[in-house]
Amino acid sequence: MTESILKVENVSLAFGGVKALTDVSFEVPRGSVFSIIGPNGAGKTSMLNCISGRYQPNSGNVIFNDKIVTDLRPNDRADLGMGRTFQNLALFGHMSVLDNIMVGRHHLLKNNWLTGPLYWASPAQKEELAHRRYCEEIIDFLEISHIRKSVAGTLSYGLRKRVELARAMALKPKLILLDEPMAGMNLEEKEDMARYILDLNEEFGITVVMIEHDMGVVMDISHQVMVLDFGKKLMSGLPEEVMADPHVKRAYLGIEDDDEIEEEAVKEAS
Amino acid sequence: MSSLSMRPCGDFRTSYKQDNTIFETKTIRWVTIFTIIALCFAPLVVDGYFITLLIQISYLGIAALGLNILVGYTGQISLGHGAFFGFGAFASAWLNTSLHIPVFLCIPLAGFLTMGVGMMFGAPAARIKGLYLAIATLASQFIIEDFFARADWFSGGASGSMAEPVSLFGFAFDTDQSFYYIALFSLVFMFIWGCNLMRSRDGRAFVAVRDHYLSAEIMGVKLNKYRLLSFGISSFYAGIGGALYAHYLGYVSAEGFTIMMSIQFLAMIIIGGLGSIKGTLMGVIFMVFLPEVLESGVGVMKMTDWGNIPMVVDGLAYIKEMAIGLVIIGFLIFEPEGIAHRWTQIKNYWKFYPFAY
Amino acid sequence: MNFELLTQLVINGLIVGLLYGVIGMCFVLVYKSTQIVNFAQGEFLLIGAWVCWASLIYLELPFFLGFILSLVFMAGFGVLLQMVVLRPMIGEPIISVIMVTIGLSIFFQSLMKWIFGVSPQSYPQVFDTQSINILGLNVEMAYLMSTVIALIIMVAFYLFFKHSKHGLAMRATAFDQQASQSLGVSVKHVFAMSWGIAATVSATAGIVLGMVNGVSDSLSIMGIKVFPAVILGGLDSIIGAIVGGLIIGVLENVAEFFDSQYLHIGNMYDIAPFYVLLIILWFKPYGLFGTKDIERI
Amino acid sequence: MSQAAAKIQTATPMLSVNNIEVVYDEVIQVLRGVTLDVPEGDVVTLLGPNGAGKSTTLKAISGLLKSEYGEVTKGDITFMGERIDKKNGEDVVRSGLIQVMEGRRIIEDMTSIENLKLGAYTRNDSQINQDLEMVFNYFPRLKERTGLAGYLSGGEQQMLAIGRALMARPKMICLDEPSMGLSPLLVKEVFGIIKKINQDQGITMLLVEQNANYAIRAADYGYIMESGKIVLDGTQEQLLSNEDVKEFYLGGGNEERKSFKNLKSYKRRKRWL
Amino acid sequence: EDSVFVGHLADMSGPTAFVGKNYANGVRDSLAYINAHGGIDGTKLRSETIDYGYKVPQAIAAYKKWKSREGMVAMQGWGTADTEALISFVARDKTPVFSASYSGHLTDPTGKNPHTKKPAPYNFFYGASYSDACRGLVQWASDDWKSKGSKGKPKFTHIGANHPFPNAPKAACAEYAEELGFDVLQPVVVSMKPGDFKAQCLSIKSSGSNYGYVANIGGSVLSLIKSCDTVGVDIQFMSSIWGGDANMFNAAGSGIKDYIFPTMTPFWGDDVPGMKLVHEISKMSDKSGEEQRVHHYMRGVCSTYFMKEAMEWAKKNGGITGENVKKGMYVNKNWVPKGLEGVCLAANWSNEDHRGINQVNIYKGNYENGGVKVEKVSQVTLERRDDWLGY
Ligand SMILES: Nc1ncnc2c1ncn2[C@@H]1O[C@H](COP(=O)(O)OP(=O)(O)OP(=O)(O)O)[C@@H](O)[C@H]1O
Ligand SMILES: Nc1ncnc2c1ncn2[C@@H]1O[C@H](COP(=O)(O)OP(=O)(O)OP(=O)(O)O)[C@@H](O)[C@H]1O
Ligand SMILES: [Mg+2]
Ligand SMILES: [Mg+2]
Repeated sequence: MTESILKVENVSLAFGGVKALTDVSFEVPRGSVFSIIGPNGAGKTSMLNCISGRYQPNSGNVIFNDKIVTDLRPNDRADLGMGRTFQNLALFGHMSVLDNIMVGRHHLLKNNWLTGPLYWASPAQKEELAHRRYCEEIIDFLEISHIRKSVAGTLSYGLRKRVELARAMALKPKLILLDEPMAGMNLEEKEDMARYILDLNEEFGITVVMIEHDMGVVMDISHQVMVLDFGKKLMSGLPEEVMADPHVKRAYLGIEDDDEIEEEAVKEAS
Repeated sequence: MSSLSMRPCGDFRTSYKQDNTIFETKTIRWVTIFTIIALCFAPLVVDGYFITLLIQISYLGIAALGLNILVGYTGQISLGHGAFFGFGAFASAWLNTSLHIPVFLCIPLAGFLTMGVGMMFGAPAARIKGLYLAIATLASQFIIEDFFARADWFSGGASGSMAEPVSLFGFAFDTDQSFYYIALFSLVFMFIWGCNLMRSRDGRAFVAVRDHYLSAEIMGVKLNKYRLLSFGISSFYAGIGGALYAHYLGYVSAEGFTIMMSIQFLAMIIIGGLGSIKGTLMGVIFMVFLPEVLESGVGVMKMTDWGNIPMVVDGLAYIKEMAIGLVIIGFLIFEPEGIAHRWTQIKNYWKFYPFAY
Repeated sequence: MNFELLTQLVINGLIVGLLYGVIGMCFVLVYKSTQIVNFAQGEFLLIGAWVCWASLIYLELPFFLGFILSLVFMAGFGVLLQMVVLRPMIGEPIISVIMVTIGLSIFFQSLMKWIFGVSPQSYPQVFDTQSINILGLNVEMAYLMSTVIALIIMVAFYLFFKHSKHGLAMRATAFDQQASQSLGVSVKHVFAMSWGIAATVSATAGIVLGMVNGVSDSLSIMGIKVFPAVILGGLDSIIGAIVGGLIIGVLENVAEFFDSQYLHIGNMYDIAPFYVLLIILWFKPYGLFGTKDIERI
Repeated sequence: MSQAAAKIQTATPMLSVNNIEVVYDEVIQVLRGVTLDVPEGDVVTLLGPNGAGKSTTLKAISGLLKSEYGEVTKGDITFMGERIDKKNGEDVVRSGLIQVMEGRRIIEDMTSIENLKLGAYTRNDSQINQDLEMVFNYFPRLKERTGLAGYLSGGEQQMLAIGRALMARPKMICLDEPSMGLSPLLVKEVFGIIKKINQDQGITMLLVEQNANYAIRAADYGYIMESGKIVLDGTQEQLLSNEDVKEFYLGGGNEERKSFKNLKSYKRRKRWL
Repeated sequence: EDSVFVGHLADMSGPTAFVGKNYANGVRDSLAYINAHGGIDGTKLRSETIDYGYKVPQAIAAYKKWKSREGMVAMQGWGTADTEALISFVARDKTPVFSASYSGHLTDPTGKNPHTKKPAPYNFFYGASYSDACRGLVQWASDDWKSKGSKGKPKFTHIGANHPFPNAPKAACAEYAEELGFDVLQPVVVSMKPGDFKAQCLSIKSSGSNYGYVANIGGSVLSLIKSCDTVGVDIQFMSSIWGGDANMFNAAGSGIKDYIFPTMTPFWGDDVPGMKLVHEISKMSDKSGEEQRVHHYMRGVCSTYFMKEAMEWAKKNGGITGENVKKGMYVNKNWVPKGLEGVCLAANWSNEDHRGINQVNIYKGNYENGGVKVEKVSQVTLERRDDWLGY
């Protein structure tokens, strides 16, 4: 077993004329928090889509847990232990929060359209309840027990993001991909979210790949940062290294002067 | 789309099992059980006409529930449900007359046969979405209808085919009163099946596919499998409903299963409430009683002065039809989310009473 | 092979297909601006045809006057219908709205029967020569008239959608009503306009059909017959509707050719379009010209 | 233009929301008496945690509740002396108030230019092309992306949404979380542009934001909302110096900025309610 | 008994309303007239007309309602779909049904013919079955061919939708046509709904068919005639019993050229003794007496009057029950209801053979200066062949 849980090799992706990704390679060490940053339209979400199977890269490979998954359907990757959240919320709007999370258990459940409806007369009930129990643990962990039965579509933005995270966790993933988990949150909520991410990383041992624009968060909780710009990998390294890079500062953070960094970083953090 | 979960005070659940029941509250559960028991005694109390309507509600209700699983829960519109209903009817009759399988076995078998056909015609669902799919199912409606008229070996072609009454241990359910129990049992069974389906794994997958198929796939749901499966299950229900219809009438003719029937099924579930099991039943009851109620309305009208104006007398038939159209329109204008939704709102209202919110 | 018959059938297909295209366009128009599949489309044809018939028979107007009058009437009718019935449905689930159009179709179907009876009726003779000969095939004058009208309508539609702000507004409303509203687009006006136009154009088609085949309540079946055409072309493409119409028209006729000459299955004329529809959709899930849904996440 | 911007605030504010209550679906009450004023030419910000009802307030103002089964059940809203709480969304736009909705809501199957032109729907003048240029001046990168708007990246879509609102030449814009999902550079840019638009054109702004730091600094006045009620309001200086705001919205407070890394506590923090 | 109940199913708004309305008026007026003139020897007929719009479930519901609430003794029915659906119910409930569906297999009460799927002991109708009517037309065509001195084998084509009603006589008629020396061509399918049928007309034209049996009704027939007229098809059309009447002719106008159609009653203006009564009956719904009824109306009247006389017999022989009414149908031979002489053809029902009428009058319609003129061209009496019973 190698150290890296996810390896992306020379991935390129183009939509018609738009080159979303050009020859990007990187590795994500097992058990780390890996952040992808970059200006809007740099191809970050496209990168996650390639990893989770929404998009097929035009060339290159995605290797997950030493297995080449480039040609697998997204649902097969979920079976292998890959969970994710989405930039533009993608909850099941008319389902209750609990059911949303239970969908995350889908690939672990055994009952089907014949045994499920027999419910009492088959192992389905027992199984459903056992998994329900697991979901409740996630609900407790993310502190959303009060909205357990609410319809997901009517929740406020921040809560929906949290439910998305819960749903992704229910997959029992080894790797979780988070697309801007803190967008649209205020400081307090960001703090909560950061705590959940750290906990799921440290306590559950889930590797995290995260796209985030909040530099404070990125700096504080990630082990490694990769910068994408115009579909190309600009650099990757420790958070401090990346932040110190003049190109990153100019093209992404919009800081011209060295002295300002500290000051700005503080401000960005909120 | 109420975001509140509302339960009466004092109803605390202490286990997940209690929290996972079909019925929201104990009261509802008991009311349902009581209603079913009461329905068992119906033939003793009400007349044959009413029993016919109840039988109609049963077979149409089963088929409509299937359509609701497809349209309401999985989000794929089908305009071919009437044809699948017909297929079930013919299939059951055919199984019985040519293979001599006992009727009570033919009915579920016809369900599975129809399921196969449904999946065949649902196969494009793997690639086609939304209204394109809806029209593809319209194509299946016409193709199957044509098949009925043509396939003499299967449907008896133009002259139709006969269907024996259901018999079990030598007892023939050939009167309305006895067939009623078959219908009621099937209805209850299929609805419980539906309820359980929707609260277990595959049912959730259907809803997930409907609400957001992209993220459903990423959550591990096999998209194509479920798109197809929901066609299968919906046709299965249609097949069962159709088979009951066949053995009730004793005769199946190719004429009845037109696009109008498909539309009628759609009307039932939309009026009842998409994605609601109890709504399905309400919608079916509504659509079955509507023409009957209007017919009595016509009867009453004939007795008044209005009944003597030639223009009106001549037009009664049309006025009745127009009223059906109008009721559907009016209903949807005032209750676009169906009866089930209004029902929930009324319930919520009383829970908060006398406080408005 | 009987080439003469085949040619005649193909020409016939093209001519009838153009008419399908025109009806299909109305579908597309309503769909493009309101996302509604209009099941009452056939009734629009029917009402148009009856109104024109009545104006010729009862009011004894000259044909072209009656024709224009019917179109004006239908424009008003479309707008009114939208105001009374479809406006309250703005923002409701699409499927409920579709169901409402089904309700409308039931309602108007019966209303027309009540007013005009159930017997088919013929239009008085409009053209001096009822039909002319094209390449050995007799074609009704009314069809030629409809071809001309169809072409004019098509060009007008194209310009409208491409260049007017109302065209933009219609497309925007179809995509996201709330967002369009937030930009000041009056969803009501957009709806009224598209229903008005659709009703008018459908009426044209209805009148042409009435002249050729007579008017009767089952004329409204055309509303369903054009589904394959519309889907084949792509639900949201005007050009697609035309091409789809032509294809279906020719297809029906060619199917009839092979059926009568070789296959002897019967009914291929009616059924073949549906088989072909399924096959084409399999390879082109959005029809020939329809735009793909955006699947971004 | 800048003259207009400098105009002294009139006694009656441009927009005033007076003690409104909003109920969804006839049973779910979200706003419980919200009152706020937006003076002409000002930037006013509305802050608050998720689910407080900020977006709902904006939708109530711009008449967009109806399509979500929401309703203003109590109170009134006046814009430039006119009641607008019973008006339709499109009429509100015509009277000069436009909203940039949460989540951008661009028309994905139209091109960027078409989206912008759609913004000018309510106008009948001939200066639309000129204004297109103006928008491209503010957001140069939009000019390069000529394809379908659905394929734009999140940030680009946000710019498009703001630009589209500008195309209506409004007197006032309500912005719902304009910085959401934008890169730091862009956040800065967007707030810069907002400020610039406000100063150049004198357009009044009501800004709902999570990014309190920027929002308060960009605003003249601010409101803080929790659970459907306004719990605190004040001028920029007042808010910036308020200890609670500092701690819960700006981060830091008196001490050093906390690192996200060390947040291990599960303490429930203070609420105003 | 003070009164008995007769149910009346009608299609006045559905797909067959074009003719359904005329027939229904005939039945309804007759029922009213009978009641107004003493009922069944003093027993009133209660009745209700339900327009079921050709929807089977509604027809069944109506039937059950009448059966359980009104104790219906006999029913006047309508179309193929509902009549077929009710066969087993009415047999079980012993309720005679007088339908306007003339499918051949309804004439076999005992299921003797191998083609009969299910015996229909309680089904009656006034008229020659679809198959018999078509056989009559073919017989005429055969004579016509010979009388014109044409050479070779005449060609015959069945033209109609692929549906139970148009298909009902298809096989039987083709068999007989072959027997008579016709070259039976592939049937041509045209939809029941009107449309542009030029394609089908072109293939009829190219097939060179001489005689075409038009099996559809209403707008569809109209379209067919117009389309074929346009492309210049030279074929002798012969319609089913429902396919030719004044309404259709008025609508088709100049398209009607030597259009052959069968009838089983005379026309409104014909001078026959029984027509006086029909005119009286018509006044039940048309006080002015001005309305000109088409011949479907007369069949409705006949159907009701045969039932009436059977009931009269039943009343004298044990009371008006379904079973007795059925027996009453078998009593008379060469039976013509009183007062309707010359209107209803002489009928013979027996408990083995429900082919009440075996005679077809054949008429020809022609468009002449602004109207359609009809003339009788032949009268065919069909053999009661055993192999034709129920087929
Ligand atoms: N399905 C698609 N079709 C066409 N173009 C696409 C598609 N998906 C993404 N793009 C284009 O690829 C580029 C990268 O998009 P992507 O969404 O990956 O950016 P991003 O880095 O996530 O930006 P943001 O931070 O704004 O979310 C953009 O220019 C976008 O327009
Ligand atoms: N259409 C709706 N139906 C029912 N409840 C709704 C609806 N829209 C919003 N709500 C509820 O109203 C409350 C306030 O929602 P709103 O979107 O206004 O919050 P917000 O302050 O904008 O939050 P965020 O910062 O997360 O965007 C939430 O609790 C939400 O669940
Ligand atoms: Mg992104
Ligand atoms: Mg919000």
